[in-house]
Amino acid sequence: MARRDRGGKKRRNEFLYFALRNNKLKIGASIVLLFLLVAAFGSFLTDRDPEAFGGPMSSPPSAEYWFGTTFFGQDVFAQFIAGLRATFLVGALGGGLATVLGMLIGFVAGYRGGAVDESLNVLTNIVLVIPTFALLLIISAYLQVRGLIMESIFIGLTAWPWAARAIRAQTLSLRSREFVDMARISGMRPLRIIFTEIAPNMMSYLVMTFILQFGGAILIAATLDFIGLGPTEGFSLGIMMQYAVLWGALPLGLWWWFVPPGAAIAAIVGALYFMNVGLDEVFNPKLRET
Amino acid sequence: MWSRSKGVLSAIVVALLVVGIMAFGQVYERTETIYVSGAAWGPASTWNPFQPGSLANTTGTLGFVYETLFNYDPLTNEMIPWLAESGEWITDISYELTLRAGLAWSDGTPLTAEDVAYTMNLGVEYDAMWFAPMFDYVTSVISIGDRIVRFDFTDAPLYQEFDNNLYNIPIVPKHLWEGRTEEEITIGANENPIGSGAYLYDSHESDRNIWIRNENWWAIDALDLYPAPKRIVDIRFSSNNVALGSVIKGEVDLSNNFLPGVAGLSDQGIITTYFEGAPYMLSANTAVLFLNTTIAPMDDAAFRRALAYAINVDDIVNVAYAQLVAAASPTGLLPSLSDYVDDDLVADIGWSYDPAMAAQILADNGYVDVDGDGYVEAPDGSAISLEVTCPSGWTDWMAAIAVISDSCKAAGINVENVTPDYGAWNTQMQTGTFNMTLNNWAAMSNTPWTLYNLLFRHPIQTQMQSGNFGRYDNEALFDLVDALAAIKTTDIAAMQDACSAIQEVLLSEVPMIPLWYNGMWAQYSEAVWTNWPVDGDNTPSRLPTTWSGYWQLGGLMMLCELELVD
Amino acid sequence: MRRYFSRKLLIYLVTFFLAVTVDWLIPRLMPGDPIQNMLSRAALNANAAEKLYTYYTHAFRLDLPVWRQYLNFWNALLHGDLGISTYLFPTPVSEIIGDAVPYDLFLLLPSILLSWWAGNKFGAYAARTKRLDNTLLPIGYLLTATPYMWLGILLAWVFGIVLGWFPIAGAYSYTMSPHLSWTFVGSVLHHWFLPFASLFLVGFGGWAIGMRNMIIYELEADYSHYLEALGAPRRLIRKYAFRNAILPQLSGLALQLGVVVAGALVTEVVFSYPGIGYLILAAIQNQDYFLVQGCFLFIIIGVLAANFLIDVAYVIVDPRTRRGMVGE
Amino acid sequence: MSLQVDGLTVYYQTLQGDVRALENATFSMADGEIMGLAGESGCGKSTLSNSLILLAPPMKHVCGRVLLDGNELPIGRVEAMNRYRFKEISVVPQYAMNAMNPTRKIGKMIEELLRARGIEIRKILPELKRRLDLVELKHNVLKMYPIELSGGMKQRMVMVLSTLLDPSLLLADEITSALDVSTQKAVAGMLVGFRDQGIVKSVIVITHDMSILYQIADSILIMYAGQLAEKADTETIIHTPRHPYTKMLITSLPKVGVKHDERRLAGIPGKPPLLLDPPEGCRFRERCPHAHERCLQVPPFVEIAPGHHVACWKVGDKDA
Repeated sequence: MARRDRGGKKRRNEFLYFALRNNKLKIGASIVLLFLLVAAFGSFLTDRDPEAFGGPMSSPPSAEYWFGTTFFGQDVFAQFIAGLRATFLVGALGGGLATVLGMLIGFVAGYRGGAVDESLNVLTNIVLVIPTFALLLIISAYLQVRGLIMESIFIGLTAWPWAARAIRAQTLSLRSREFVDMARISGMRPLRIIFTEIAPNMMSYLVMTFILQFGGAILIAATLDFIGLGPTEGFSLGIMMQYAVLWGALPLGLWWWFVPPGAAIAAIVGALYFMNVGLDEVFNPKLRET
Repeated sequence: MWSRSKGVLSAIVVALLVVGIMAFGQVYERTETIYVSGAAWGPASTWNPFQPGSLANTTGTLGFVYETLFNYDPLTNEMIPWLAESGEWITDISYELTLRAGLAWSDGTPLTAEDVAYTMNLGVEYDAMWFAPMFDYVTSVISIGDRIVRFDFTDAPLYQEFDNNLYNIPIVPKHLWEGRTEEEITIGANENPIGSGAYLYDSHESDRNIWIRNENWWAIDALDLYPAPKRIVDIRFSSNNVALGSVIKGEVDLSNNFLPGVAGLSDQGIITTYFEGAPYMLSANTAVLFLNTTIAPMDDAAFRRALAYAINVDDIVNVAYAQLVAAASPTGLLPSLSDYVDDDLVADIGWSYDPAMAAQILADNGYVDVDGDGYVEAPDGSAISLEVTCPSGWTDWMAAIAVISDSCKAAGINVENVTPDYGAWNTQMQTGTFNMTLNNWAAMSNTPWTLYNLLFRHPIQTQMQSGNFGRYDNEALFDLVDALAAIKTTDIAAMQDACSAIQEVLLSEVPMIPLWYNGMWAQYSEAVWTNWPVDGDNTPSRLPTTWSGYWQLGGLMMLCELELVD
Repeated sequence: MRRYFSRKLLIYLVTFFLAVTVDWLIPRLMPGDPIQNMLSRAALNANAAEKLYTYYTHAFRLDLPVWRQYLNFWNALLHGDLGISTYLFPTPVSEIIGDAVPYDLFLLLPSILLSWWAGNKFGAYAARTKRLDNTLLPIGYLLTATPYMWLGILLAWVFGIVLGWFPIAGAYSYTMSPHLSWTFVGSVLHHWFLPFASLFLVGFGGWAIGMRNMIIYELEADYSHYLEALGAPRRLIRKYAFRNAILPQLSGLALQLGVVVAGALVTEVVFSYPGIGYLILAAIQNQDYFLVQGCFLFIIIGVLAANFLIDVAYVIVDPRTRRGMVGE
Repeated sequence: MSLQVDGLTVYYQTLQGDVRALENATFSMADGEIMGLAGESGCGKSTLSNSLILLAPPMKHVCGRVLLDGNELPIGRVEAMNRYRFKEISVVPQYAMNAMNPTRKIGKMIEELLRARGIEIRKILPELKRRLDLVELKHNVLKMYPIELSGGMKQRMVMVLSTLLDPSLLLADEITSALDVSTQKAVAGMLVGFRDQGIVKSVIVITHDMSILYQIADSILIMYAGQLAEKADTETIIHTPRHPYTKMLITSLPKVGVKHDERRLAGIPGKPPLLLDPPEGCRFRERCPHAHERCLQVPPFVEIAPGHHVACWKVGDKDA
């Protein structure tokens, strides 16, 4: 055990060492951070109410309205910030939930094995093959007043399978390691073993899973919102695009209405994925650029 | 193996594509074809003229294929003899109608009084016919010879409704319908319809209906009418984008979609609208804010009145609709029925946007902000928090209820705007589980009775399916509406008196609040066709619309007056 | 190998069964009464509505005890009968879907297969070839991260409206009726291109990235090093690496299907392309649960079938599955 | 002289800087010699063997040359080396268990590999079969996929494949570590067999397991922290080692057969220096009981008796 701890510390330092030198990680992280800051402190940049009318109608970006105004003279920037918040919320909640579910199911299946594993596997594969988006559509149609939280939860509930799969595989490989055996021999309870012995040794993996789920959740939410099955109240980047299209922003040439939200999503999710490659290289020396 | 599986798959694709393609088909001659949009909301599925519900998707079944006895011109407010040459009341309870000579179905069979009688009597036979209730006061419809049809009545005919039916009941060919079962007649799809009208069913795709001119149409000789376009392609656009884009490009000649931003385009002369300036569009129907009078505080006339003053209709007109609509008369009647508006009453007890007045009324009636949250509480001190709803995705209305919520809040009344899905909205409305909601289900009509029949639909039932959703219960008023229904449409004075009586209650009790007139959305491209209906002297003034049920209200005449740009 | 397939089949069957059951429940769980909504469109007088109501409930087989309805549903389903649409009454759902399916295949198959193929080729090519890699990575990630509809909107705006090169709605021009002629086929392709492009691009990015990463793993695998040590030329080593990297990509394809379907769905909405996606949305907006049912069912079946095909393909390329040693 | 290495110096490039994994290695091997290469892990034995056959980044050839049968190997140039790999110099890698492409039939793989090297399988097939018999593998393994073989079978298969073209020098890297004792002996025996039958001229056996070397090696080269410590015939190394490190290594040897891979040598206090920036002079200094100021300079690898080289000032002194 003592040895493993030393190994652990060493790994951590090494991680920091390479993390700070990995450009992919740095670039990705800073982009995500940038948007996060905008979402968090955007309200200091504008005090306009995203829903409020009254601005000049359909006016292009200007010093007054950074992202211009909608067809009704609503401030696109204000909407953008509101949408950004919603986006991060969905990502965190939906992605988080999916990751947690994936972990639980993956760990248990991988660690317990046997019948438990079998049945969980079947479950995973089922949810895996079901075109979950179609399912989401229907569920959303069924809930006639929908909220952001609700949306996130449903996304989380449908997005976990592949995470579960991956984590199960990892657990399987770790489970036979000597330190796990030691723990088992020393009579530790399975759950404790999972969380004190196995989980820490695949932290990198879990982190990366979360990042991917985060991005995935954002995309799904945007899609739902765009076709009008998102939250029935409030704003999101997807809803912005929906309105822009509904109100003829394309033929009227109000590009500032539909470009920012999509660009933001693409940038955030892209940056997240990019971060992931970075992390992958950091954790896995084989992949480092030589 | 990739290439192999790819080969197989692409083979399948091609096969399916070929199957999907019919052997016959052609590219349409632009100068023979008019492209219209805005009527259909879904793929065509039924050509049954008795199915008002689904007909919208096959605009033309009613008016093109099947015709009515009369047409009606809302702009001049006159009934125009159509299949009927004339119709007159022989006595107060007996109406005799003479068909034109030389009418014929598109299959060549002559159209006779037999057909008319047959059609009318379907209402006797089948309750599911929308006009069946007419036979509560119609005792019999019989044909006399080839051209005479006589209607006999009980002693209390509802003249208003009857007239309305005269230009709404489509006449179907007896020889083709006789054999059909009840369900075929009432809800059957009636593919490849055979009628008497100016156009024939040609074909349809999921996103278009195509009609072709009936060269043997009886009216070509009889009325010297000849629709200019040989072919009508009625397109269903999924979104405003596409519709707007297509009109701008001149790919679509007439769009009856609600297109935000048209005001600007019209000013720039990129597209043409009926009026050169605001509201650009004719008014089509009245958007009414129904108030659920069964729940406090909306059971209090004073509070309702305050609301009426509080709502900023100008913002709805200028912001939500960008000037494409006009504010409604508090009486709710369309401009085409302005003869029946009692102007003195309106001046006297009518209302318009006036926050101060709203505040005044609230204060006078004990609605004051007790807890200082910026919103008034009810006289009994209980907090007031209401919701105004419209279906999610109905963008213009969503914008409108946002304005309503804003202006109410500004006036100190806590109203949130909420947008449930259509299903939920509809259920709430019919079961009376809403607070305030928008509705505009009264179609353009020859009589104020149509609107008031919607607003004050009675008796109050658990399910209010088509009107009085706020369940405003006032026997006296209901009697007034029934009285109006029983007045001959020729007796204008009597109608006006009846209307004044109704309006007096409406304006003083404010059971619901007429807010604005939804426009007869219409924007034309002058790229190929011209001589569109526009406001002004010696210009064609017709309803420029393709909406289902409006062809006999002037739409068809518009087609006859169109000219090619040379 | 038999075990492999029987296992897969079991999962598919269970999935199908559950899906169908859920599917059957939908309209019954939906608040509000589909028929009521349908009637309310036509502001009818009470007794007419009442009469119609009885017709419809009968037409939609809703006048039976629930368990019977469930059995009938299965029975009908197995006879390819998906009931009647409310919003397109009285058209049978199966007919409506039948009209839409060709468009989906025409859009999906090429975009899925081509993006997969091109993505893999390109990704493999770019891996470990510095300059390309450095450009591929960011672009690829940006593409996969792009929401389908946004790419669609951009393409529609730039190529459809600003430049006016492509139409942005419908499956073929409104100025013609379907027939076999170059003009028509041309028009079909013309309308097909933009939706195809947006599906293709997003997919391409993903596959390229995926393959790139896979290849790098494989090139670092022991067998690659051994070949190097034995002086095998780069070509051979890469060939092996590619062949092995294809496997995860192939199973990846199966996993991605759901996502692609979702993508196709919104893309069709953006371009008003008359496929299932476009249809299911209309169905939902019009509370046509029977149509929703049908579409969902169709998607399920489609995805399951595709999965199965991919499994077969997998067995063909991966010996391990054939030799009964299944790497689940 | 089959193999002659002089002044070979190889570093690993890392973000922290160069790891000086092999410093100025100079030694030679006679034809037919089986040389054991031993030392703690991280002492540079793998670096040495790798740099003989596949000196690819992050490894960096700093200086020194390698002659095989009299002609110099372009070890620094990855592509140029291909001419010699497999034909002149070959390797049985540590990871023999998964050295073969999992998705190719073994025979097919061999065929493709050979064709890539311009050899038609047909010509060599009989010989290949003979070799299979030699290592007691059925011919049908060629029709199998690697996963269908047991660990030992794979090991032998790889040995056959690696030596198929009768290389002059074979590098056997930890070939026994993954096997159970009995198989170890068999495999070790086969190596000798290959040598005796002239399939390979000479062999370098890299291992932790002195007992194996004792069985099969003619000579043993001991390395410490990237430097050569001592080379002599097996008897000498086992019984009369001269280098203090060798002595400790031998005395601290556990019972025959037990391998002590990662484990530090219990008998020797302290641990090897980090090679990122190693101390000046003899790198064993800090752990050496006899260390003195002279050890601040790198001791030369001198031949103190025929075929017996040692890198230690003390030893040098005695004879001086």
